[in-house]
Amino acid sequence: MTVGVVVDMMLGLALVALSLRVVTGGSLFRDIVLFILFGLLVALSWARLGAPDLALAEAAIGAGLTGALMLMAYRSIGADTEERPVRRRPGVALVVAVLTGSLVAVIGLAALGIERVPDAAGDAVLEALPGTGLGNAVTGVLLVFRGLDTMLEMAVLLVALLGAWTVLGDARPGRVHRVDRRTPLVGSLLTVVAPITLLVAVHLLLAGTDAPGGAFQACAVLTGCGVLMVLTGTLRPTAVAGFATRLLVVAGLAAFVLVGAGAGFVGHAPMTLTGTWAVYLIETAMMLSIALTMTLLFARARGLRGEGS
Amino acid sequence: MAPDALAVLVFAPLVAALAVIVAPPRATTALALAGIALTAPALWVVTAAVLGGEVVEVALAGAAPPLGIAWRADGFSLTMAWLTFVVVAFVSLHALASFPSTSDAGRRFWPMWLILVASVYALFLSADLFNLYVTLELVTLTAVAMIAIGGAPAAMRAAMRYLLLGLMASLFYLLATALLYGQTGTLDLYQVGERLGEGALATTALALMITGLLVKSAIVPLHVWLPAAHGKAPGPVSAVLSALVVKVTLYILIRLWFWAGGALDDGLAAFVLGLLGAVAIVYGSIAAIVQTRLKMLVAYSTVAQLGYVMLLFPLASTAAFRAVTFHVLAHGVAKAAMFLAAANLLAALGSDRLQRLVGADQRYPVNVLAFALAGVSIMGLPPSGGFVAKWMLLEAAWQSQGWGWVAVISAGSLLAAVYVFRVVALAYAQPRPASSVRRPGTTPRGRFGATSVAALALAVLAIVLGIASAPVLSLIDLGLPPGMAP
Amino acid sequence: MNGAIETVGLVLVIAGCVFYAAGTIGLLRFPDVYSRLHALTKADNQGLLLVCLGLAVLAGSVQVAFLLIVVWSVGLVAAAVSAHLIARHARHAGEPHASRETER
Amino acid sequence: MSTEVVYVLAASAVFGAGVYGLIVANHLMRKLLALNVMSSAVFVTMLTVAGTTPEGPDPVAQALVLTGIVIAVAATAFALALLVRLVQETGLVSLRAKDDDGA
Repeated sequence: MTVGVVVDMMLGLALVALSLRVVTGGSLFRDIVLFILFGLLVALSWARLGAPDLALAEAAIGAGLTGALMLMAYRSIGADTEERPVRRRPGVALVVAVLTGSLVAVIGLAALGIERVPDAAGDAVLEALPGTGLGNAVTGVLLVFRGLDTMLEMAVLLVALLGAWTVLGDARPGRVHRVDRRTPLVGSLLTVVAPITLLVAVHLLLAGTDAPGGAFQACAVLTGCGVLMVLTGTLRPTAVAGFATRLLVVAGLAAFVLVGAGAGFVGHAPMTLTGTWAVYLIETAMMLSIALTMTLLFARARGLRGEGS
Repeated sequence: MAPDALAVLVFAPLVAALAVIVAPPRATTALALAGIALTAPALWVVTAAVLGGEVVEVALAGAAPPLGIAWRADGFSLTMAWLTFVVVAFVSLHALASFPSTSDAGRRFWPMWLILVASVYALFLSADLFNLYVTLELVTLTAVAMIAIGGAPAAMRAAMRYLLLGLMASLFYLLATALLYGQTGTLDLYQVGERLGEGALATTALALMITGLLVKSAIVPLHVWLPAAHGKAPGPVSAVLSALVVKVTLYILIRLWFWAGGALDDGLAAFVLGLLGAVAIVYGSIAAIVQTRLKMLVAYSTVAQLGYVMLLFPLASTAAFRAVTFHVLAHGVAKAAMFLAAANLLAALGSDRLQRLVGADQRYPVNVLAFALAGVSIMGLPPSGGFVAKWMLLEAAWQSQGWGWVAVISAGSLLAAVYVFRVVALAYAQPRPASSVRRPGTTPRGRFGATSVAALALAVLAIVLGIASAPVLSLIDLGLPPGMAP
Repeated sequence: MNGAIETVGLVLVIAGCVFYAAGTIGLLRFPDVYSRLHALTKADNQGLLLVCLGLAVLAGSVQVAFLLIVVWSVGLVAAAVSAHLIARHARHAGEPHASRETER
Repeated sequence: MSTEVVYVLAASAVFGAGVYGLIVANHLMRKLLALNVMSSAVFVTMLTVAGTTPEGPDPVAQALVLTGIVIAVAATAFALALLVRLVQETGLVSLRAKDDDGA
């Protein structure tokens, strides 16, 4: 047994312990924080499994964004809604849980033992990748080979925002619990961090074609900046979705649709990206759309306006 | 030509959705109708090609499976696509009146409606396990959001329950997808079918997947979310939920079972699924009979009618496949009509308590007629589409000497007659003199107009489907599972 | 030569881990929010610095060393701001102060 | 014992924990936490059982997981919005409190 496997075991045990704590614990606030920690450990697992793209995405989106959304919702529903104790007879649930858990373990282990299929999709991707001009196989799958999935995923994000707008009803945008800006640190943090995040986001986006990174990791960084700006009051939520907001929210999906459907008109199969320009166009539009969508979902707002305006 | 038409089916509603979001509200009606109408000629082109004997197929981005995703249309998926078009077209007419595009509710409704249409088409064209997961999530999220559109607490509770169960079901499905991919190295359903050997691993993965699909299809005992969700949603949304949204998972289930389910070919699993269907038929019908509210009654009727689809698994014959596919069509059209009529009556009477229906035929004859005609099909009386479906199903059960299934099918029709007649009898009952005075909250709305016409048109179509079943059946024959001959 | 550099790097990393351990013990054992923050921010930042230095020595590349310094300074900024906000919030919320309580 | 085995075992235990939490928890937000925990387990399983190519984990599985993570966040965000509105309207944080057929 190598040192690496020992680290894996500790990580695995921590994951199990944290997940148990998160689903059964008594204090919701603390368990949300523990859930964020859980997400960060999952990100470490991705790194251990050799998937840096996923580690980046998990840390920023899975742990960071989900956690921020959860904490925000927790604040909105108020501390007086602390849950009642769990149901009296968890016996059945325990049996179901143990059964499903062992089921997954048994079939998971069995699946590990199977010899790799010679022409698995993953190998086909590596073979076909040079033809796309991309160096990062994951980006290749996301944008070229399985672009339909990614396009529909953008639709899922759009629907989540439209759905949130629907259940928001006619209510004023949720009151965002803002950080007190009179503290000198927060203001200067923003002036330092905002340009850096922009730089990092663009770097991730461009790097994503050949190295770990891409639109999803970049958008997560931008969203972080957006969330910070909402929290500090630099951006204020509004109740109306202006034209620019609506345009930017659909931009990612629209870019995909235009390129994907347009390919049909010029004699290619639908969803064919006819050049590197298409990759950059779609990735940039996706990054902006996702970042704005997520920031709006965080602020539970239909639009955002600057502090002064 | 035909492969490009497949793209139009998905892209036309999607582009319309994006345009509706960005454009000013007054353009919404035109854009939405254009997006939906454009799919009709596309469907026609694809149908012509399929009737010509080919399977229309396009590898997206030129990457054929296992590398990428392919869209594929055979008789089965095309039948479902036509159901989608018919239901969506008429329900959209209703929604034009119930969700005017300039109202707040309308502005929220139309983009999601169009995305739902696009994702249902995309689902029926796709046979890629992961792509199906994405489209399923899209369908579920839009459906949940549209249930909550009215903002009533009861509707939002129903939406929340549906969402939680739906997400859980998706995870089961996704876990199974992961295992199947690990085993076969492909996500294409047909290739999975070819490569997946028999064995405990394959069986378990498929069982996980089927469990997830059963939850989303609301098959008893996993139906708990359906009645409230379908009963509390706004009229057009209820209609499309019952007519289409629960069918998409059944479609995947049938595809999976008959095209890739070699590992499940042991009779017991099929029998269990059939048994669930039988329980659903009896339980759903009885629950519908005891309801006191019209929309809840219709919702429980859906629980019962979905049970018939499950009988396909134990019967597993060409006759049963034709019957069940036709049943999905007939039920979809009739149930959409029923929900629209019920919603119109609810809007007109201010309540959908069954007692309030007394004498409704005199004030709202069109809607009551629509409900009654749709009821004829749901009960399976001739000459409706429901009759043809149930008759064929009975024949299939008879041929395979499944006497138990025969009994269940007959009992289901009798029980359906009870709940349908209960409503119809009340509506046509002579009102007592006192109640002929218009009650407060009773508005003349819904007497005529687009909403009633949409309900009636769908109901008439449910009847016509029975008279003109031959062309539909010939289309279904072009999508039979491997190993079944017409 | 190589061995010596490796030793230096390892010693730095291990020293960093000791600081981390001290910070964690402080987090668990100290009586109130303020002293816990004190333990976390001071000890952990020192630990991070030592680990980064150790890794930079081990990596033996200027670029990596530079990146590690960037990591450390970003960590420093994050720790400073978050500790400041937590302490400020705790004070406004009237979080008790262990030492004062014992004085009473 | 290899790295993959460790993570498959951990993921299955985490999945079980998620199922348990989903059934037992009263608070809707805790149910959402449980769902998110479950989805992490599914993602880890997905990557590990897909196997590895000469250039690291199966790129298709990586892409699927990435898509899955974003979909999970989107669904969670929508569910939270629905939850907040539900609490504002009814003051309840669980679905068990009363019968759905009422009103």
